[in-house]
Amino acid sequence: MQEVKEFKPNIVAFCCNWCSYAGADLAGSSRLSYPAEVKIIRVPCSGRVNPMFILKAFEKGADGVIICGCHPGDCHYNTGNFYARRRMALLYSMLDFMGIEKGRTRVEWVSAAEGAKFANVMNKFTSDIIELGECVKLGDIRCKD
Amino acid sequence: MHKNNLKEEIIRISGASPNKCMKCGKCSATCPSFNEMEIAPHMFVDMVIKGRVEQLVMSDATNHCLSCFACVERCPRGVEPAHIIEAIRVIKLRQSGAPQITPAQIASVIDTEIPQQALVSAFRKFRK
Amino acid sequence: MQGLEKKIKDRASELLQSGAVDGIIGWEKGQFEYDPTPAVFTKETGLDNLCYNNFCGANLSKYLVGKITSDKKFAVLLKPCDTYSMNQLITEHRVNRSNIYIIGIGCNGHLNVEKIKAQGISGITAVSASDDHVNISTIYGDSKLAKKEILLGKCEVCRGNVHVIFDELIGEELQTPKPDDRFEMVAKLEAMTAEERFKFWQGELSRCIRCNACRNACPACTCRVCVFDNGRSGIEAKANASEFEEQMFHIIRAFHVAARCTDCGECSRVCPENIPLHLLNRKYVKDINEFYGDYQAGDIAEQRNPLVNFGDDDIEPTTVSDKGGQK
Amino acid sequence: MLNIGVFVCWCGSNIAATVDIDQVVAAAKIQPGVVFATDYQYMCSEAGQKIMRNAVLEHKLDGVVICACSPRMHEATFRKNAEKSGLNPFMVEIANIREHVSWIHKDKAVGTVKAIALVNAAIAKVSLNAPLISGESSVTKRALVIGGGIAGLQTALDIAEAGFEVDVVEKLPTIGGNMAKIDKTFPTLDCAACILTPKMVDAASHENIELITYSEVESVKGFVGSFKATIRKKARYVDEVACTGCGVCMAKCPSKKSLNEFNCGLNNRPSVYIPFAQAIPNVAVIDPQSCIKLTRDKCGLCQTVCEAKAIDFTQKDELIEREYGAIVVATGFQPIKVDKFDELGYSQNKDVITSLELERLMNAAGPTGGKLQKVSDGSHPHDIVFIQCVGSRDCTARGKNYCSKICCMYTTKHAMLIRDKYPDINVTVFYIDIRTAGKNYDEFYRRAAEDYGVTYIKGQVGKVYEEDGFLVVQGSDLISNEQIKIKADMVVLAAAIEADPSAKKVASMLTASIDTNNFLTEAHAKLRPVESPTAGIFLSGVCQGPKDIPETVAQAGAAASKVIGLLVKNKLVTNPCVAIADEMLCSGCSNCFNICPYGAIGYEEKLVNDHGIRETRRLAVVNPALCQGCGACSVACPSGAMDLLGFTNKQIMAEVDAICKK
Repeated sequence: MQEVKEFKPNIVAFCCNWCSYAGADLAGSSRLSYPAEVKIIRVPCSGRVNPMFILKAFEKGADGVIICGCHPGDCHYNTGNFYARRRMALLYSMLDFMGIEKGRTRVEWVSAAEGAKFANVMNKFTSDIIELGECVKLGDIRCKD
Repeated sequence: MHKNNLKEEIIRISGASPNKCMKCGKCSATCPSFNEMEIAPHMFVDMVIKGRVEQLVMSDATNHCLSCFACVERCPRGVEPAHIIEAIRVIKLRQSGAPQITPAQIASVIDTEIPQQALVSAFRKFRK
Repeated sequence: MQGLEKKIKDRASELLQSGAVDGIIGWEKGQFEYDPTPAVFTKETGLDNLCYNNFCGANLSKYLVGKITSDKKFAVLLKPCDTYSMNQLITEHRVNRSNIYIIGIGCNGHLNVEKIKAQGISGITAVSASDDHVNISTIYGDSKLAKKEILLGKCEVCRGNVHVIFDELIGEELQTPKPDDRFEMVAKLEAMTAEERFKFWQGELSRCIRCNACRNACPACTCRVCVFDNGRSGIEAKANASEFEEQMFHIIRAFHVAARCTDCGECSRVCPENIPLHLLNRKYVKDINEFYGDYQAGDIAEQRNPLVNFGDDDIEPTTVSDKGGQK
Repeated sequence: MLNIGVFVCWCGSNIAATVDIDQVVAAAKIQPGVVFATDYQYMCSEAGQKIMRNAVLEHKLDGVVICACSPRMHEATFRKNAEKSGLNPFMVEIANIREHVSWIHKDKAVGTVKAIALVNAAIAKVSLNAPLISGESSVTKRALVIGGGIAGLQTALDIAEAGFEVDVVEKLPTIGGNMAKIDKTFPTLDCAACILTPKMVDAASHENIELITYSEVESVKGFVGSFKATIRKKARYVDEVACTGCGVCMAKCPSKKSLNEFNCGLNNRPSVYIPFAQAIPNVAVIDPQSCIKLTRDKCGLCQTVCEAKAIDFTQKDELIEREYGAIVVATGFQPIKVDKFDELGYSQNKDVITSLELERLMNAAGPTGGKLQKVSDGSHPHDIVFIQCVGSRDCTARGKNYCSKICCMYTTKHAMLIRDKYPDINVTVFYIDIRTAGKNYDEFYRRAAEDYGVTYIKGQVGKVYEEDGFLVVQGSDLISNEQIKIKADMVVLAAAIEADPSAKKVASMLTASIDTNNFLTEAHAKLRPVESPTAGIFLSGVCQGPKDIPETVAQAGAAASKVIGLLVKNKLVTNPCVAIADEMLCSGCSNCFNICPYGAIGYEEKLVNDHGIRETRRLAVVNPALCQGCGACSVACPSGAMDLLGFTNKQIMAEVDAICKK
């Protein structure tokens, strides 16, 4: 019988330094566990996240990419997350329009005080991605060769 | 059933969270059957936490709970004592193997003056 | 159309003669009726080759981008839809308005020669069009086609005969085609299942040969150096092991022109593989209208586009990914 | 290629227990560019830092990766250490393998794999780092304090004493805040007015303090050292300078039916009024909601009687623009509304009151002149019951899940004062726990119970109802395990306190973070308790969390000292992680300019030499003194001409690459 290998997704989380990264730190210091597949990249602001980073992550083998920022209105830089909100809404819409699973990308607002929310968000996102399985469509949108 | 299993069973059936209790006594302060119950609502919660659950199952106090849910409504920590009491009743019924009242008996024991809520509450208590 | 061409030539001649402009950007006659190409006319004598016929669909506004640092002044011939692109270029400081003289010219829809050829017509010698019909003379004889069947994609969804910016108008009285619902195809795709959409786009995009024609023709794609050619961007990958650029080009391109695209349709017009690239851009036009209120890039110069703007209670990306954008 | 050194911290057992340190070191060693990797029990200790410094010199390192706790914790420490060893501080990157790995992943194998991935990402990033030099920005030597209660006043006085100018913005017509309403203070029982009003006078007369009352901060722009605030000074309809505070207008005003806010609505006040006798500024204000002149254009009697000609019905709101180097938030608190606790009968019974109302009833300057009497009929009460934790420690929607901290002590104070003044009154207190941590606090509570005969009952109250003209309090007595009923004339509810409703707006305006209870978050719970994570914003008093007067004053002073420490500097070192535009790539499209929240991007017509082509181009230029490094512009730039130093496109993509590598 062939051994079924458990699917371990690769998940990249872009977290803004001021809220969500601190929220992740709080999840850590509160010992709130979330899947180890989630790996965090610190960015100064959710407004720093370029859609290209997300696509690049998928190209390099990510199965899910999540962006976390301050709650709208609470951006450390006043407006960054407002721009991020529009950019990501449009990016997700386009991915969906191309038939790529829309659950692979997500934006969540997590404040520095929401360690528990951070862990919950990551648990939920990971289980969603596990359900979706490996990300292949983006690489196949143009048939290679 | 083993004591610990019984405790977990109560928590599972009730869906209540006894560990959230901060021992303020609001449940017992608000309970209209306090003087009828040998074990008061706050003690139910405490005894579940401490695992003294057999004593609860033995007690007659569960029958005196009116299921008015005032304790659930008022509890500042969301402990839900009445649901614990209800879970213990369920366990009692299961242990006895049969409802304490059968449909045939209803006509003979029913008091026509009884308010509807009390009637529903009584069925909840004696039949599962 | 013949009369209009004459008027344009006369005016161009005047402008060059008087020294009011140093050059005219227009269309030059090709070998056939149906292959005029954009050209810059700097001498009156060259104006004989200036033409304006049923195949002058190309949007000339982008040709000014290369002239931004020039100290010469150019006149440009712009159809109503092209003027939106011009406004957008002005907004983004990609052209020097003071060195541009805009001649708004009338339009009654332009034709797609591929569509004519697809009807089995070849050896075309002359084409004349009315509002509804097109008479095509060929070396094998004449035929008459319904105009609607052979319009350029962008003319099928014509936005009307208003020039949003101009210095003078010639022949603006021409009747532009009655437009179809421009979001019909986008909506049709949206109504498909994700799997069907994926198959659709895989089928279309797999034909892409990365010739960059869409990028080069696009009046919104005016970056001095495209991000895909920028060694510091981290996504350039020319002839490298990575296929990132190849795979993601169209998504990034659509995103970069989002809220700046005037929906001029040049990308699809020039695509040698006939990939309906405009649908990607039009999807964004539709989304932006639905999410942030109606917006038309280039209808007013100097306006802030929705992607460099925001509202306090904008749609959440989560809503978009959960419900496919239904607010 | 850089010479990179990797230092893996055990953090005692914090990291070492769930991450295999040896494996992480071994994995780091084989990464490109890594010439040295080691581990140590506490990298942040002096010994650990020395290991790093020695390695930098010995192995000629020009890039360092520290694998330890969150960069929010010790990034600054290790950057300083790099500087000590001659390395540019921005050549240090931190891999967070504590908060993001060891503390959350119990399985050592799983944790180790993740730690290695994060370390590799940090190595990938640092190999693209470039030395960065910090710039300087100037400091406006003036502070803004938002809130004129005891917290704000103390902070303002301390800053002013150090020689800096301070503006105090108070939203109400007078400074003083909640403390002005209080009768006596625990545990010494000295009168609140006696200790507060001199401070109010000090603040008003201090040459460095400007009190801007009846005003609200409307917007704040800028950043540490140079904030620009717009303050809305609401129309008082009274000329603040001309008004002498004589009070004739108050006496003559025919509209006297407005509830007196200062007395918690226990009595009424006229439409033109001075909030209380010791108000500062001691000038009248007209309530536009009830003034007959302003609502119906009739009356105007006050204008006629005012000898100083101070009444001005045409007055309009005024906007004041000021620049500040630092801002202190001292927005304070309010008691929660207790009408949701309908079992306690606050809305139904006039004799069920809150503790703050009791303060007014017992205050010599209050509506009864300090005579304790029933609100319903003015008669003398014989039995008073206090109920603690009304809304505190309450997870339901009607309460607050935290302990309000001050109620045990003020309830004890009330009980003691009543027993002292009226020995005939029986006082009973229902409590869940008595919390008296504080100098002389428990002694105070014991005195109430032992010497003053206050009855303490451990238990909560289930309901308060009326029977035969009396209130009946039904509660549990958990010690005797009884449900008891007590007859009472008055019931006093110790309502929870909550952040002032203005706090949320203020925090959002200042981009200072706020917790789920609307208390402002401190930069570090232990080490930076009076600073907000946003540079230049400081916290004073209850806006940060419940505290009593001594704690508030102490924190106010601490906040002042932080402000002074900032204002004495002539220059601030700026964050060098700023945006930068590449001249060769910029198209001058203005997308970045439109998006920048700091106005840090401008345009220049600049002569460039692009591969031999010399031409003048319109190019974006970032002012590094204004740029705060959010990076929003770098995404708005389609060509990638705009990038963010310290978080460049390439660096982030390198991290992505390292993390996604399977």
